Amino acid sequence: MASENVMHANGHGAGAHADYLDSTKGLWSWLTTVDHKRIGLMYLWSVVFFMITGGLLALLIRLELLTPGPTIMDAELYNRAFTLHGAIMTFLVIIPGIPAALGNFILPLLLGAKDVAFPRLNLTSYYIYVVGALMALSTLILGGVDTGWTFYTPYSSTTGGGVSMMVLAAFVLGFSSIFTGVNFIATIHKMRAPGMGWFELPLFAWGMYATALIQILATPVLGITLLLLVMERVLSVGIFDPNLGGDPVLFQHFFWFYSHPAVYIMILPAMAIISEVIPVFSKKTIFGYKAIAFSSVAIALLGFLVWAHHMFTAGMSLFAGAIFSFITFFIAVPSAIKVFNWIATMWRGSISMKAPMIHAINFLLIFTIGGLTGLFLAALSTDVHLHDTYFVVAHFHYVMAGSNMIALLAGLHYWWPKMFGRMYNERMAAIAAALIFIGFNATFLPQFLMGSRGMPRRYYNYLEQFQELHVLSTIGSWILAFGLFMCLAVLLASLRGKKGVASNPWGGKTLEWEALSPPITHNFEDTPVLVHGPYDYRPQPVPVVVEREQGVTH
Amino acid sequence: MTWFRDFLLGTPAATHASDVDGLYIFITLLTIFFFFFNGALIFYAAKRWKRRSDDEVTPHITHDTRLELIWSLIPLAVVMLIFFWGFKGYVSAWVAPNDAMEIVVTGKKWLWEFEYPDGTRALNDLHVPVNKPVKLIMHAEDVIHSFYVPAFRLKRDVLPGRYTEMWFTATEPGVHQVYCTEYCGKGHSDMLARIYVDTPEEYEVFLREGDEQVRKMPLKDLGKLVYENKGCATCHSIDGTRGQGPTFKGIWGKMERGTDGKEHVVDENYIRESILVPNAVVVQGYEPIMPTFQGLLRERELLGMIEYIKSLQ
Amino acid sequence: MSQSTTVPSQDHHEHAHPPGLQHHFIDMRQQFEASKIGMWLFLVTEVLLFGGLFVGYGIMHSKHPEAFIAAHTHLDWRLGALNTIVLLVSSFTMVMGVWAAQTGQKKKLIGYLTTTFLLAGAFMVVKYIEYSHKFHEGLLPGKFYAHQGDTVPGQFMFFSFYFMMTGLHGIHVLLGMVAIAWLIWRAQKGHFSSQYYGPVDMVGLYWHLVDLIWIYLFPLMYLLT
Amino acid sequence: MEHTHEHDHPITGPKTYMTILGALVVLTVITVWIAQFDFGAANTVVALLVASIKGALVALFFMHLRHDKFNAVIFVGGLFFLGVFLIFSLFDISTRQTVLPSNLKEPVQAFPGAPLGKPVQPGTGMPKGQAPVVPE
Ligand code: HEA
Ligand code: HEA
Ligand code: HEC
Ligand code: CUA
Ligand SMILES: [Cu+2]
Repeated sequence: MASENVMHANGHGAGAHADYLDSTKGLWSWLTTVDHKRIGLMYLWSVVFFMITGGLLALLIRLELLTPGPTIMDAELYNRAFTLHGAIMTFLVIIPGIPAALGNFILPLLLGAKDVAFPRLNLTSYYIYVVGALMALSTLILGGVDTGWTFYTPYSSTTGGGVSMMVLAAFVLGFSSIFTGVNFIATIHKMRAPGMGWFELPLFAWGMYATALIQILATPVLGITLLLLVMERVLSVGIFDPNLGGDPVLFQHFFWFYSHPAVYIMILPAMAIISEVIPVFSKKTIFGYKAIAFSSVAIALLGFLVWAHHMFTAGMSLFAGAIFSFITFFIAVPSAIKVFNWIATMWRGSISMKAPMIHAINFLLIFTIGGLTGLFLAALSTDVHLHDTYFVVAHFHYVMAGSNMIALLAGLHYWWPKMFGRMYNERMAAIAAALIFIGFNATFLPQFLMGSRGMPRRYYNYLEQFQELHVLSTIGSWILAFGLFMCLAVLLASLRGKKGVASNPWGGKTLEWEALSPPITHNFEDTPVLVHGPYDYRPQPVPVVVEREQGVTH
Repeated sequence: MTWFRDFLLGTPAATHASDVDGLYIFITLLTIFFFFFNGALIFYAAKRWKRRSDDEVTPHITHDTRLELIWSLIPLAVVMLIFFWGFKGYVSAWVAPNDAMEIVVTGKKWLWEFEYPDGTRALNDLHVPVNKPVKLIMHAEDVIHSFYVPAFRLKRDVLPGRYTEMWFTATEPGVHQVYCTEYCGKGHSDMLARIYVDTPEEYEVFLREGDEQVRKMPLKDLGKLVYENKGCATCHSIDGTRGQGPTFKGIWGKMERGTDGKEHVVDENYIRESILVPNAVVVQGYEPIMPTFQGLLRERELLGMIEYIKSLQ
Repeated sequence: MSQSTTVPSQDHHEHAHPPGLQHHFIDMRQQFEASKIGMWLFLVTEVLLFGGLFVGYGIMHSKHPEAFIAAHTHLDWRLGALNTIVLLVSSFTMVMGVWAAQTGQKKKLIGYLTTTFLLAGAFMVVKYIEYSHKFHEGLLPGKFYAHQGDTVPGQFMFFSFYFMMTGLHGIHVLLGMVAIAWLIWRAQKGHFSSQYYGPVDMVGLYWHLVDLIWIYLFPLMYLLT
Repeated sequence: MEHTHEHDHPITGPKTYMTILGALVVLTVITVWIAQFDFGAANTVVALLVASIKGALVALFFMHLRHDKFNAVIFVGGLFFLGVFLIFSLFDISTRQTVLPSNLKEPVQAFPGAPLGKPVQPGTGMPKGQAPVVPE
């Protein structure tokens, strides 16, 4: 047996054949674990915690906007609320969400590996995340941050409160993200099961790979940007402050050089999950494997060339605006390819409408709207009208909250039995999914209309004429919240039951379904060797030619 | 289609808006189309090929290059169309015609200040003539703001330390809302202004007598406004301290000795002359640096100034 | 009907588990290559981190060329050149250390590592001299800039960048010294051999990157015209 | 079949390393030497060119990228995106046109004398023909 005479990071080998949840006991064994599955779960619970925190803040924001003028808070509190909401949701929820929580758990299993390439770095990255999260929360005591999550100078370099702390928190969180990215790329390159060539790689791994590329290439620039901002506050270095000869628009270049690619850190993992769920629940080979795989990488790389589409009205030059707009449009093409390939995968399949599939379909519908509304913003003349209105707010909630979060739910429902060895109540899960879909659209569809009619974002107070739409949106947010809490309750309720789900409840063809549910600490009893492609649903799968990859086989 | 446009965007009020609206409606229809198109395909597939038993066999289709090319190239063509359409609108909103009337806009926490070519200033209310190009030259005093007129479909950030420009030709007389759309702190959502698009007749009246605010104001308050807005305050104090020019406090009725050696009593005519022809009499002990305000102050404003100085005893 | 069959992996039975091999890797080579990729990815993040500062420097330089050129005359290019040489030599001794490790020469390895460590220390000493001189003259970043008698305004911005860039670089040198010290300690314990020298190689790469960044800093800061 | 060696490229020896060190030192001297000449706008380019030759030597030999194609791609890729960042940002900044109100004669000079001066407030509403005032 493979694991008999290897050193155990957990200190002993007794639990090697028990599942990873029970192999060792006690809080300490979790806090010091280097098992990617346990780290993944710790990330998952942290992300859920912050999702709820950020979500409750969102509910307060929506409640405040029920009426124009003060409803439940004053302007300063409101500004802090949406800043914290935005910062928590981006830096603490959505960026680590799918890669660090689900990706950590699933990726090594998908590749047939025992762990990620650098398990200790993985744990370090989690603790850096915790430190960053605590720093972000500590701004609550330091007087709050009221800059918006974009920290635009010179407002951010002059306003009071805990701006420096929040900025440093984002800096620290960046390292967590970088380490995850480094780990995933090394893992995908070097830890694949024998026989797994690049085109036998499950598409989830391709998505993670593209995501990791962005994490590595863009995050350091965010780091230095934030450091410069802190320096500006502490030393008045002058780079962003026009009174000292600096250029405030330069900050926006620095910020968006990271933060635009970061939106693809958010959507690529979501797409990665959808690429797994749809073939399994259609019981059919993915349509256009290579197109989907390469489009992920194309989105990641193109994503670096378009950042200034957030700055069309910011006082950029005409030529720069034109170039950035032009390149932005090219990203629509790989996105379109993906959407149509997913639909083609369903075509003539054998479609089973289980909870993960319902979420996946919700994703397809919501992402279509979210993505296409990106075109309004990418086009120069319409963006001039829509920039910094609720249209933008609606656009990014459709892609972030709607697409990413719903894909996370799809993935969570899909892999839940693998992670915990238990099945949730599928009927209730389906009902929750429907509620989420309805609530989501009720919340954010009205915001497109408001924005088109001129309602600016980050507005505490607004004109009477927008109230009806705001009321609609607020009521929608309650339905959405109800659906999400129900969804969480359904999942948690399953944990009270006994373990005992079959190792492959959905009929998946990728390697993680070879492992037990829940998997043992070392994932597989023996190193798996690939014999057919990841989505081969033929009755007699045709064996793939076992490619002898350097460093993988021996 | 106009009801659809008005429902989505509100009625446009500037020449440039039609370009934006056309593109906006095009993409809206595109989005609606693809939402229902994709939705229909998905639901058709889900119904038609619903799983009936667990051992169903599906065809093994890996890809179809022709189909994939179609659904890459069509979106590509569509987005290129959108790009050029958007670019066209952007450029037309970029370069102002040479005869455009120029108004200097200052944004600061949390109000908008407008300065007309004749030097008159106003807070939060801007009067422009209908069907005449107007160019706004904008800058901010503290942080970034953004000047947004939804009815004109226009918006441009207002930056500290630099000027940005925006121009329009208003087509609809009436009042149009202006918002600040770059987050600027506590008063961000109250940093509103209004653009009054005047018919030629209304604009005549405005030019002669100032806006409503000015017309209705008591003379003394108007004087104070002039004092604060026209730069008098940079040289003259109202509390007795000596600046680049003499203070206004207590000068009414006083005798002033000019550099010509003569004494002059500070009365209506003296003040009027000092403002319009400052170098006629230069007060002893001061440099002749006061600029003339000939043509920059309306008659009523001069009267207001006199009243104001009278009140500073 | 599964994606895989499993083969019992026999390598662990065939030969003793090599020292330094972590449990989740199949063999030394996989471990080495994985950590090498990881290291290079990390170096890329370092390049982009410093790169952000270089971009900021470049843009501000292009906006205020006179101020930057006037300010750089306060730096002593001779000290900068000295430090360049010191770092270059330390890079050389480092790579010799890697070579010694590859060829299993423990004594030489320790010797080269120690030399590298000392050269790094020398670099910091020179930096200390430079910094204390600047502090003395009031050539400080941002609002602390207090140098008297400038004719060209705005020189504080050059020093903002000077301190941020050389400061960040200095921190990297210090971290490198810690890493090298750790290598010396492990080498003394006999951890490394021609079979297992990954850590030496990794620290080496890091150290060369620190050198590489300085190669760009030197002309940009000290030799502006 | 098994690899106990971590490396199977030829090991570069001390001789090569010595040569490279020599070259690096010479190039450093050259950097200092050419800094005396004024090539006008090309100054920075020349300095960066020499630095890049040095950098390439370090990367290729000391960091063994010569034998390590894959990691060389990673590294060069990183540099590529850094270049994108620099060039696109500079492009915007160098193509912005200056907008000035016609009643302001002088461009807004936003640079205070160092150390920290009072910020210049552009266009504080002076009548036509007046330069902006620096409020004390
Ligand atoms: C997950 C995150 C995510 C994703 C995936 C996207 C995707 C896209 N975004 Fe979005 N965006 C954000 C998150 C995201 N965005 C955020 C957070 C902001 C605001 C930040 C802030 O200011 O606070 C923002 C803002 C933003 C702006 C700036 C708006 C402004 O402030 O003025 C722009 C402008 O170009 C833009 C464009 C796009 C485009 C073109 C895409 C494309 O990638 C979309 C491509 C997808 C499709 C096109 C749909 C699928 C295709 C089909 C169904 C086929 C049919 C298609 C065609 C015929 C073309 N986004
Ligand atoms: C991931 C990103 C994300 C997500 C998910 C959300 C979710 C929501 N957001 Fe937010 N939002 C942002 C990112 C996000 N937002 C950003 C970046 C900004 C800009 C900030 C700025 O301007 O600086 C913003 C701004 C913003 C505004 C604009 C404020 C303004 O401009 O004045 C509004 C207003 O309606 C809003 C509302 C909401 C609502 C109602 C939700 C709802 O979807 C929330 C629903 C969630 C809950 C009610 C919690 C319940 C959750 C659970 C129980 C967990 C379930 C988990 C499992 C089952 C695993 N958000
Ligand atoms: C650039 C500085 C400057 C500005 C701006 C300025 N003044 Fe003066 N003003 C002076 C100086 C200097 C004097 C004294 C010399 C003189 O009489 O010319 C003066 C004198 C006067 C006097 C005569 C006072 C006396 O004691 O005799 C009046 C009245 C006056 N200014 C009104 C105004 C008004 C009204 C404005 C604004 C609309 C204004 N000034 C703007 C510099 C200025
Ligand atoms: Cu001014 Cu917002
Ligand atoms: Cu973007």
